[in-house]
Amino acid sequence: MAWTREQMAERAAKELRDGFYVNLGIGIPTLVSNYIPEGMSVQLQSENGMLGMGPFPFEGEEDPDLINAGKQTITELPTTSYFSSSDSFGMVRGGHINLSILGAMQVAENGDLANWMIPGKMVKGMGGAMDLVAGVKRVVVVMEHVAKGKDGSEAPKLLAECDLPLTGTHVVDMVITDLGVFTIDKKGNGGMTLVELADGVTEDEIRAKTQGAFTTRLA
Amino acid sequence: MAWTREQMAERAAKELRDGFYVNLGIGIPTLVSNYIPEGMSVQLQSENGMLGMGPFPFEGEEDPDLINAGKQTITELPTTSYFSSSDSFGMVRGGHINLSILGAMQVAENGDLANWMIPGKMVKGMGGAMDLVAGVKRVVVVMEHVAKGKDGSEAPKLLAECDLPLTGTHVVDMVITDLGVFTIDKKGNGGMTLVELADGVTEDEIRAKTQGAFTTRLA
Amino acid sequence: MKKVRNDATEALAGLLKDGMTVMAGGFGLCGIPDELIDAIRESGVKDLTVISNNAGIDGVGLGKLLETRQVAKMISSYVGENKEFARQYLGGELAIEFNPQGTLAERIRAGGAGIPAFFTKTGVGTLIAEGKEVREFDGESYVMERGLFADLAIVHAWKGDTEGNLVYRKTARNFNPMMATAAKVTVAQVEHLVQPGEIDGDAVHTPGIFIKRMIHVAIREKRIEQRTTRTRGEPAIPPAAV
Amino acid sequence: MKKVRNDATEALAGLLKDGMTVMAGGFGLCGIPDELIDAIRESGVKDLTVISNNAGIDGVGLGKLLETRQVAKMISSYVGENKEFARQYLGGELAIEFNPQGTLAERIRAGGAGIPAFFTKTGVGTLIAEGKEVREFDGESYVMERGLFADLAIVHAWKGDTEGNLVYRKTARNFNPMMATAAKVTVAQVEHLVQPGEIDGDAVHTPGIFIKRMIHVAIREKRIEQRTTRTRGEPAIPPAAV
Repeated sequence: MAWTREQMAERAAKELRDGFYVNLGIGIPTLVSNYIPEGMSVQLQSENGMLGMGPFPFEGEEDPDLINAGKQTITELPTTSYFSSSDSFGMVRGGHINLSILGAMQVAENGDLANWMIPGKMVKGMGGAMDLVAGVKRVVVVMEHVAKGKDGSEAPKLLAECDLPLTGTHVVDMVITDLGVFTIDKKGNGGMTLVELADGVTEDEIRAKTQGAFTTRLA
Repeated sequence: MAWTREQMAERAAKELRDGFYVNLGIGIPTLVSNYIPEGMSVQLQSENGMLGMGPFPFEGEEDPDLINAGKQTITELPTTSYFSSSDSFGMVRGGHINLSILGAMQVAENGDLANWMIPGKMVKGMGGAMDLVAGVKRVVVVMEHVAKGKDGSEAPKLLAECDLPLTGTHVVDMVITDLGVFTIDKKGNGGMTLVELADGVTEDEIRAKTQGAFTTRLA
Repeated sequence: MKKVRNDATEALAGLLKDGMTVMAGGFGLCGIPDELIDAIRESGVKDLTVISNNAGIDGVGLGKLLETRQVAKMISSYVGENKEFARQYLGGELAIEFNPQGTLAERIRAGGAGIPAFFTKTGVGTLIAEGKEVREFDGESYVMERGLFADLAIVHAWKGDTEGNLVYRKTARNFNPMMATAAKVTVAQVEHLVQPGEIDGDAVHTPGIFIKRMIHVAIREKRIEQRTTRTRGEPAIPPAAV
Repeated sequence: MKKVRNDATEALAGLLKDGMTVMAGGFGLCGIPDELIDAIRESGVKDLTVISNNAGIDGVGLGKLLETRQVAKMISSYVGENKEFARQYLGGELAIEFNPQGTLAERIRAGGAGIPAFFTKTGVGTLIAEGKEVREFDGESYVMERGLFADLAIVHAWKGDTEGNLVYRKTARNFNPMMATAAKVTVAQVEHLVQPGEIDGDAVHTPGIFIKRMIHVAIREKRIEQRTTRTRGEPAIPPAAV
């Protein structure tokens, strides 16, 4: 049984620590905020210029001046501060954000990440993704283990080398997929290591669906 | 009759224009604020982080959190804004200040300026002087025409080349001394031009006390 | 030296010319100088290079200048929400230079602060670094990026006094403060126009020195791009935090 | 994650070691983190490199660390007001690296913002540019300067909430905001300690993310370096403005 989106988010939430400042990407990473343990102080950064992001507003209370980086209406908290985009990315590049959790199209065994463009398709832009992966201390990717084509084909996303244009090189510390969890020694020579299996998933199944090399060290 | 300090300041004030943002150095330049014409809006910048500097406070109303770049107690105005030193010098370097009026030890005919150190003497530092002369659009120097030694000797300060360590190269647009006014084509080849004489001062007297080359074009 | 003008058209009078570079504040539709954009549209000025994080949506914000084909080039980080944009871009009618969002923000900040170039680790080893100097500092690689400076910047603020001191509101701040510093002329639209002294000097986000002209805009209904809500009584749904 | 500590000694516990680099906010005696400086003095830590625009005056502010010879090197823009400083400097006991004030401010801002180096026109053609790369951009020369990042930054704020969000007062802001961003650990002293929610998010100068520890300091009489006043009824004497 592969993990559901919620279970992947719940697993990612285990990477949070008390006092952390965290940037969450759109999609499954956004769900991580549902699993912040009670009593743990975690402040969410929104790279358009806010620290201390609160939940969605109640209907009728949306404020057009208060949106997150996904352009969704949100709310503020007692801890909230606002700042300019240059201050926001100074915070990001300067290594002040403890953790970034984001989605990916491809991750390579050396920590390279691709998640912003597919050649031949309309390019929408990288937004803040390149800054986040380059600047945030620890980068956790949450994604499906394989990409499913419309014809039912499956293409591996954990690769020896990314073939899509890169968002960053040597940037990913951990990958959480629906099948398991990998760590990556992004700045060293330790490569990729499988450290956890989703319930009922076997190492053989993962090996069959992973193109990149990895060693296994299950807890 | 050479100009007094007050007359030099009054002459410098003629360089002000309505709507100008101006940085005044210590000494005679500070006096310029006394001669801002009625009805003209001139906002003074203090490079420690303030725009819209007001006059000295009344006795007993000094605020230790409100000082200018000379570390003197001052007051605020309705137009006042405060900012960090990095924002302040961003304003300076970015060319947003219209005019800087400051003192000098030496000025060369090409616009070079020396006003921060004398070799062999205790060096106190340049403070914001190098940033101001490099960044402000127009730089006006107000200084005595010659340096008077303790023994009564006189050394010219308007030179072919500065021999003191420089504060900036090709930075001075105008020099106002007690004897007259010079313009300098700081970025071009026009050199230095004598454009005004203090009352009763002759061109010959100025020529005798000026080491740098200049042409004369009196109005 | 009066900075306040009667309307957007008057505020932009004499400032617009074909082929110029314009910075426009805002993130998505949040904090965009919409009345000034409308006046640029009405002026008919064309071949614009527009520096803005996004390109508006169809018929809203910068989307209006795309409809009339007044924009020749965009410098942006993300332009996903605009069909007309996609059509012109894929048809080769519109050029785009993508910048990482933080690099874009820093390039603008640098341009306004007299910094012609700086190094950043963002984009090293990617398409973004191609053709740019890459240099090592303390064992890590960085790419050199240039400052940006425009002919005109248009910004939106919540409050402004007649001296041009501005205060932004919540995430409508975004790119507006840097853009205000990074153009030959900056024009601001403010929702609340007040007299000097009504804004505390410690609360000013953009000092008046950066603002050459300004207008007071009527409070209009602001557009929301992604209306997300939660239901009363249910637990907070994402993005929730402690 | 409690940031508030009982006193300066507790706030600095475990952070001090000989030979470390410390940034200290303030301009002159305005906005200096005096209680944290006192605690550094009491700790006896030595061979410090101190990054601060000025060096205090004799017996006040950083002057206290000079008296006890805890400082090996200063990185400053102006140090004119300190006799003990002059004595140690002329005697070769103290090293100093002078930076133009704007370059110093920008180096600190860069260090905190992940910018390892940038170009500025300040100091081109002077002693300051010697040994540094000078490069032309668009026909003008600029010198390359490096970012600064310290082991510890100590800052003074007027108000702070327990999350570490800070507000500075008037010109006591100066170097404090950049320094707060440019060190492995930043410790703040605040005159008024409040609860989260008591500071408007739009009014925060330094977001709490930058502050690791903080203390509430008693209101003491602040020292004034140059007491300048005018007499009632007389016209404003300099520096007067409209």
